[in-house]
Amino acid sequence: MGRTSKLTSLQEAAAIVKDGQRLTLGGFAIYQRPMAFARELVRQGRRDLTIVGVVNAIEADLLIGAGCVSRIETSYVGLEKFGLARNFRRAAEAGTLDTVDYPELIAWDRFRASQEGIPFWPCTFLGGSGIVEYNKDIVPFDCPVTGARLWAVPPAAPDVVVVHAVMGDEYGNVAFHDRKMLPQSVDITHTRSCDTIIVTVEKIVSGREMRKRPDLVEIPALRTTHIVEVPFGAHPTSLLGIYDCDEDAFRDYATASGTPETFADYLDSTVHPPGGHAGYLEALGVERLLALRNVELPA
Amino acid sequence: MGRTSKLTSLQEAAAIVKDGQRLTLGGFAIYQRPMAFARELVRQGRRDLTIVGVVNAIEADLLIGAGCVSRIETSYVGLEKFGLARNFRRAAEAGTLDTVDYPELIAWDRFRASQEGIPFWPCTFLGGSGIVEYNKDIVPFDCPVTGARLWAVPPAAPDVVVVHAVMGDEYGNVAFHDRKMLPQSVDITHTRSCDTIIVTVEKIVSGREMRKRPDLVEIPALRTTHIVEVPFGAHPTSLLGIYDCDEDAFRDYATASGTPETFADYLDSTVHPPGGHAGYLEALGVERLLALRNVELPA
Amino acid sequence: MSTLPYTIEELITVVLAKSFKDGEVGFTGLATGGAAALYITGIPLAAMEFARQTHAPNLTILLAGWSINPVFSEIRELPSAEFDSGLQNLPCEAQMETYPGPYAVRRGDVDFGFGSGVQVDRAGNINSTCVGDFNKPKVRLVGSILLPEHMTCFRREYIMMPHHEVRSFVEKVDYVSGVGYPGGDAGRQALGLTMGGPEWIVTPKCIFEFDRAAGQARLRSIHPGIDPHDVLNSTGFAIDTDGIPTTQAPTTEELAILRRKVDPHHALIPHGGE
Amino acid sequence: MSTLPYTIEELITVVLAKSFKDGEVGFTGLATGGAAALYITGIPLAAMEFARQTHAPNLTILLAGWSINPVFSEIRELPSAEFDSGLQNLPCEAQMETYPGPYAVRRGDVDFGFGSGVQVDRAGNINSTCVGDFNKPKVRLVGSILLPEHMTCFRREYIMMPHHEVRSFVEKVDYVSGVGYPGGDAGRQALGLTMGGPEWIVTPKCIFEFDRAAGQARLRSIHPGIDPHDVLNSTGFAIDTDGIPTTQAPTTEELAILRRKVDPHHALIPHGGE
Repeated sequence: MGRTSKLTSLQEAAAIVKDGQRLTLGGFAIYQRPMAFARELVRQGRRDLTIVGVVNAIEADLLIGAGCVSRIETSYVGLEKFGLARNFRRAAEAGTLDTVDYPELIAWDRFRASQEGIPFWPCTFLGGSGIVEYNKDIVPFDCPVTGARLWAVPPAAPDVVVVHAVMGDEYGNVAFHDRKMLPQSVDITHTRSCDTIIVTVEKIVSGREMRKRPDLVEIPALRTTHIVEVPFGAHPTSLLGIYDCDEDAFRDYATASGTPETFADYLDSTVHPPGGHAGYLEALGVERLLALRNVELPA
Repeated sequence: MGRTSKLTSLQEAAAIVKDGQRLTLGGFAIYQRPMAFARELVRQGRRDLTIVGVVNAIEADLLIGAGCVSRIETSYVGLEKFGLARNFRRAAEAGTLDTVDYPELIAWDRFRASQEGIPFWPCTFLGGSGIVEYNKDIVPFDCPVTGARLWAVPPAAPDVVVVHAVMGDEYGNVAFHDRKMLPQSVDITHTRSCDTIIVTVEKIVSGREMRKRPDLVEIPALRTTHIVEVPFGAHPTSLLGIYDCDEDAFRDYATASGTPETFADYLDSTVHPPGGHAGYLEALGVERLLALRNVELPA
Repeated sequence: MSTLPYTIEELITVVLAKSFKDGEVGFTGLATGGAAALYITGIPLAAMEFARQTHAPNLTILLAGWSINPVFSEIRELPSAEFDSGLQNLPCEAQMETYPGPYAVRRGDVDFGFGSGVQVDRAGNINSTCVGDFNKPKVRLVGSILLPEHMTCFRREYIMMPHHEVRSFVEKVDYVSGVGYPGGDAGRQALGLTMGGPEWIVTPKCIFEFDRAAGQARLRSIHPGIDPHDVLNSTGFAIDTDGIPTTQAPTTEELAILRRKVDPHHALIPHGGE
Repeated sequence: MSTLPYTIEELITVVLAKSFKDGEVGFTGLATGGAAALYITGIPLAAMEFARQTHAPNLTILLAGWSINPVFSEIRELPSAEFDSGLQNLPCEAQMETYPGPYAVRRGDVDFGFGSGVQVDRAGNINSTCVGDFNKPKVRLVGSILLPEHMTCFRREYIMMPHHEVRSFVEKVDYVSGVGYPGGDAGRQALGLTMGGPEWIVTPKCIFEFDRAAGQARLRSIHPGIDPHDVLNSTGFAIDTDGIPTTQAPTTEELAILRRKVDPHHALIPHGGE
């Protein structure tokens, strides 16, 4: 008997996510987001998703602007130096999006609670905040040890987690950067908080290649449900050490998100044309993609 | 004004630990224990310590055998392939040592609770165990969210943490292995769980040298209270990539710990002779120490 | 056993292997020294690799809990140290460098593990902590280690007992390091335990399984060549040996796979003459 | 301000710096764009480095929360991206690669931080979440981010407000992203908050401190050249300007240190002509 390959197409992988599910998209702020996957969800017209995140940005704003999202649980939605997340803002102001706020560290700890299989994360410092005034999923209780007022924060409990990484093998072993930053760290936590894990990678390599650095394999095959090869899968966000943020594309996005009309045009011209992700990359063109690459001399 | 050096002698550093305090000695099982520090505590005749640990071995057994310890909170005390921890066993059977048992992962999580400043770690799976039957520091309570029976495990709350590492600078920045194993990981957690951190290192290097790999500095100066240069500070345990376990010395220890009398002789001949740690290394001799070294070609 | 064309370890290895399903995740700690090493590390590793080589190519092995899917052809002897450069340099698919690591124990990532103790009782509780009263022990042992997690967070546990003697198979353990089925499945439920528990008790003489409703160990099979009275006399709680089948012997083909592909360097378990 | 021999940013930088004690740990996030970047990142960094170069050589800087004690001589411009290779390659003493990282926020490792919001109120509450009712906001903003932690886990917080206007200085914020002193120190205690809280509110016009017993902001100093009526008219809650001193101006020597040693490339803040 042979070992099972978990290689999947982007379309099949996106179809795993069902309307109404709790979805976590990897990365942090405007870094290393699984954008190709998010665009595919838009193409497939997913509806009524709950985005569960730590610090969210364009990946959430895109899905909100495309009408895929009815609720978001996070500490931040914005585009950092590219400004406010305007689809998010419009939807929140229009009342079509339920916004459930958490402090940043607690938003992260919710995934640790899911990873550890504990029914809540205990938090000491929420008294007096708008968080506990408006977020009724957080339950106050008295500490069984000290008697002090504490808050039980619910686990993140995503139904599906999707992250974009550098490389993996067909069995679902996925390697991470040796020198990490928080966007890589949060992805690692994300992928341990859920039992349906979809990983898009820049490149599928052989198992033999992966075994050269088993210490860098932070997602072992046992945790991966599907793996998809998606070059430039984080575009227009960056992938540390592989390619930079496409600042022009990001600014185009920010501008387009200014009104519902211009954003509809953006989706029509950028996301919906035939050809899926390959078509998206073709439209960007070789010169532009190559200009974003990071290169260094091989060791 | 100049920056303050945190360089300390082994004697001064050991004097930080007071009788009756809660002490955590780094490393895991028979790996990378701050043995030179433990021996100095024996020389100084410390009494009534509580050892708080995850998986303990020779460092705890030594202090117990020397009469320094009145209580231990951990999941394991043993010498792995070198057998039972016989001083520990004798003291527990004689009733002179309070043994407070925790499951291994929970023993580790107690340090995470201290790191996170939460008053307890919630645990779901202790029902029916001897742990909760005999450990009254663990408080049962009903989950404020699900209503299920849970247990509030107290934080580790050490007064002093001591770890042995490879290198650091005089300000207290301490670098760890790039490729870690659990003994390095637990040390990192230990040093974030307490505000009095003593680090013994094989070698003090310049700040400039340390800045070459800031990503490997897992204990920044802000967390370090004292740093001490102690070559072969983990002997007879190993220091990954630097030197191996001294199996002969370990077996001598195990044999000596067989009776109170032979162990008293061991302390007299091995720990108490004048000259402190330098004398201890001299007695071992150059040939033996060099034979334990790991060497590899510089990159 | 010497009259059989296979060793007792080979017998157990193949029976265990057949109980693993494709895609499962198996956890083995690293015990050292003699029979314990064999039953807690050697046999489990051989069984998991046998399963991978036969019906379960997607089974994941967690060696010493942190070396994931090691390359067996590189193992020349059972590792004797959990955290040294030897095991670190053993080729494998992934390594756990930190706690918490790349698998989520308390989400139920581990399908089965292997544990042991100085005592096991009729309800499947095991004890690695002390003999006698906890507060005034006759013999103090190492402590609970990871057994609480083995018996509640793993989806099932194989209790591996290298010595099948009356003093180890007791009516009630002196200390519950790992919880079995006190009061049966309902009893576990009442204790708040929603997952896991012992599956088998494996000894050199026989294999026990559990009547989970009653919360009692019962014989599943007796190894070839073992007298049922020997099993009765070695077990400190009441069991019934009537009609218990003989443990299924490995086939010639299975032995060939085990000896040639799984453990070609005879590093994991003793093998019979060929 | 143009008649003064220093910029308002230089003034604030030196005043802030003098309030830091040797050995403290200061945290600054990375804001981008104009005045926000200046007040949340540029001024705090300059102030911390000024302190290090003068009275506080043991002060620790947490740049963007994760680059520990960066080498300032290498900073040619304010970083505009938190997690890219540019900041990763900036020489420093230690880096946070993972969460949780090398300092323990919730043990109180951070002595002070710098935060901001669209509104601040008399009690020192700040709001970065929404204007109007949370459930039907007039303007929805980014969310609470790390402000809850800034205002309760850090030992003190400098609220940095780049625009001092009535609409930002309100009687009561529309949403409490970070908690001040509602009901004073006793009120904080009753909320279970045992640590931290706002220290100052720093604006281009003045500095507020807090009457903690009453839980009210009060003026600490008004910047040179600013009319007290301007401060009154810009503040949406009642304050008293009588007898409030002028913010202490930097000395020539302090300006020289700031311009030549702390920020020689003029990367952090605007400088006055020399």
